[in-house]
Amino acid sequence: MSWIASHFNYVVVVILMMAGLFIVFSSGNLIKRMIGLAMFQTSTGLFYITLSKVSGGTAAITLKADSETGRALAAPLDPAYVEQFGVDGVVYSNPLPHVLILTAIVVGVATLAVGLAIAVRIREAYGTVEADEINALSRVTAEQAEPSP
Amino acid sequence: MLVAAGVAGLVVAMSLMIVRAMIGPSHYDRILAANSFGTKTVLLIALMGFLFGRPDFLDIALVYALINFVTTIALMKFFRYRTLARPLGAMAREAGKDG
Amino acid sequence: MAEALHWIGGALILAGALLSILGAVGVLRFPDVYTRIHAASLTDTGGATLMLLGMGLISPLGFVMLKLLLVWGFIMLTSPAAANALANAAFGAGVRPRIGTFQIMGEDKPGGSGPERSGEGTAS
Amino acid sequence: MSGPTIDANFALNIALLLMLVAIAFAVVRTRSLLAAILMMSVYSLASAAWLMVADAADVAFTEAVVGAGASTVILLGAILLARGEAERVNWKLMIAPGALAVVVGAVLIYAAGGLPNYGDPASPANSHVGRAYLEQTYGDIGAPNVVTAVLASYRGFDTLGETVVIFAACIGVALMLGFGPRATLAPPTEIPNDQHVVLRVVAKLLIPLIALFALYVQFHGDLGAGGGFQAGVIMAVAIILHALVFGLRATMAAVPVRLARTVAALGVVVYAGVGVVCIINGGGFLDYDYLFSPRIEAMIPANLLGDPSHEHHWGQHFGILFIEIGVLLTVSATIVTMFYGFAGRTLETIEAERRG
Repeated sequence: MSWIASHFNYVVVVILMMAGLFIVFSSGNLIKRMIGLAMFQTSTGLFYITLSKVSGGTAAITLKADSETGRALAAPLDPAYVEQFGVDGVVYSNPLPHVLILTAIVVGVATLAVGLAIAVRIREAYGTVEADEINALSRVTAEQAEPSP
Repeated sequence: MLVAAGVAGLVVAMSLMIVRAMIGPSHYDRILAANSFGTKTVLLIALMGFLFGRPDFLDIALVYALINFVTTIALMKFFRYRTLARPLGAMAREAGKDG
Repeated sequence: MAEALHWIGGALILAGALLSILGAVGVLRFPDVYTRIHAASLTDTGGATLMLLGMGLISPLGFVMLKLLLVWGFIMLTSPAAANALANAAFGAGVRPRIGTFQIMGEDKPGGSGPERSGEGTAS
Repeated sequence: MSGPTIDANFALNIALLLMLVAIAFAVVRTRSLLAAILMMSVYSLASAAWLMVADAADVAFTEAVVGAGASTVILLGAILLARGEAERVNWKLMIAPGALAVVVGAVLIYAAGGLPNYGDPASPANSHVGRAYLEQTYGDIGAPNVVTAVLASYRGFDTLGETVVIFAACIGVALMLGFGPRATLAPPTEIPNDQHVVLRVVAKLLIPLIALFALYVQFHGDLGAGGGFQAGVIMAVAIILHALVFGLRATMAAVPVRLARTVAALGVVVYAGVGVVCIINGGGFLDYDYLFSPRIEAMIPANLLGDPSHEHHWGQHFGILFIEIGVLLTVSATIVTMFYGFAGRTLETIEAERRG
């Protein structure tokens, strides 16, 4: 397999991550920024799951030893490969990154909601969710509070 | 073999749906594309179970069929009524009276 | 017997996939929202029925079959309902059909009303 | 290593990733926030399909319910309150972030050359601890779903932390949006009186089915894909569907705001309580082998799960079950509270709260 084929997933992960980063940096809209952060976070998940994939593997829900499904899964694979990397005759993908990303996704939506709640409160206080307008407004209020000498 | 061809066909259909979701032009077109994309994803996940020899993952296809509906309703309601809180349909009138 | 069922199931799956592609082409090429909804919702339910029937033929009996039946039931329930709600909302928001003469209930504008508001279909 | 299934898997992997890239560019390009949110929901669907290709069934499940369901609804609620219009675009301000993204991306892609090939079974990540979990879980715990076993038992302490984080987010959103003076925004004046009979009938049929399915996912979690996180979000989505179709006021009568907040806290208490019971019975915190005292464990019939020959670890079985219930309670109540916070930040909610 050529480099681009075997590392294609990483390239895509980086592209998605940079797309998220670009949205966060370029957009002044706080809600669009949160969308960018969400995309950034998903790309991290993609990266972990890419690392956990084992070719010819199956999801880490173990089958009973010598089951019919297990034999069918191992049939197209090289027996030596299954012997070396399989468990009870079936090759599984690595479950550990799945665990980490599973919880990260749910925590991600929770933190997304907190960020959006802050954006909503900012909208209520300043009347806008555009970062540059908020900056201008808070500068005005600061000058009013402390009149320059 | 035929299952693999079916999967390929679904992927093509999904790509076309993405194009429609991108070009719009109205938001209703986009919702339609998203909803149809979701239905095709349900079928794709179900088929992938058969293609890769683990058909017991149909639960995920099942949950998609349900969630997709909720998302479509939320989007539709948002675009049409600009609220997520009001009831739909005949109850709207009553809510309007005392609310 | 099992071999024959496998082939029939595969053929049904392929037919469903082709129907899905046709629907997607329709969604891409048809001129306005309503015709697109028509294309999408018909081929979604039709394609899903064919594909799930095909999967049912190649699947082992039992729990998998039951789940396929449930998926089918949910798609048949939700997809038309969503299409209906979408068309209803689009019509209520003032998106007018583009093809042919169409008389809108209560209004009597003669002739094709044209794409009055095919842009942002939001109610004011 | 190649073969028909592996090639098909790889081709699907590439196709779905390209789809993700296309959607991501659409999100970057679009100026309308609404279109961006819609594309994010499509993005979630596509990435969940990709997760299935990469064998992450449980993660695909979570991404499906969270990404496509919960987060779309919460984002919609947020732009409703922020009255988010299409954002303004100033091309000059995009040059610096664009250049930064390109440079950082190039560096990262260069660095990715040192990472193992896709699907490498002998990579460091896949050979040590991951493999040990696969080999030992069934003997240690007796649950076929290794992901749930690792999540709830081996890494139970970590998952408790995640649950507390979710609960903290629930408190945060409730504090920011749930109490105090409501939005100064006037609610939309004109609500069109569409009938939507079909929608209401279908929703009435679907809501109990979704709730039932959530319970199936919950209690099936250690046998197949599923668990407390997924079930919690599905349960919350059922409640959200009710609110979308029948109105927030009707939903708040069925699931009051206070109940949702209490249940969110209760879930954490259930989870931590299981850990404390384990300490009382002489084990460590969340060491489920000590969940039952020997006398109670002897009372559990050996054929409870229909397989008397296999040596069962009842403490592990029930420990996972109990903490998953805690997770279910916290996650579902949190998502519902968040939805109430965003969707209900109008005059309606405060009335309902006053009355309740």
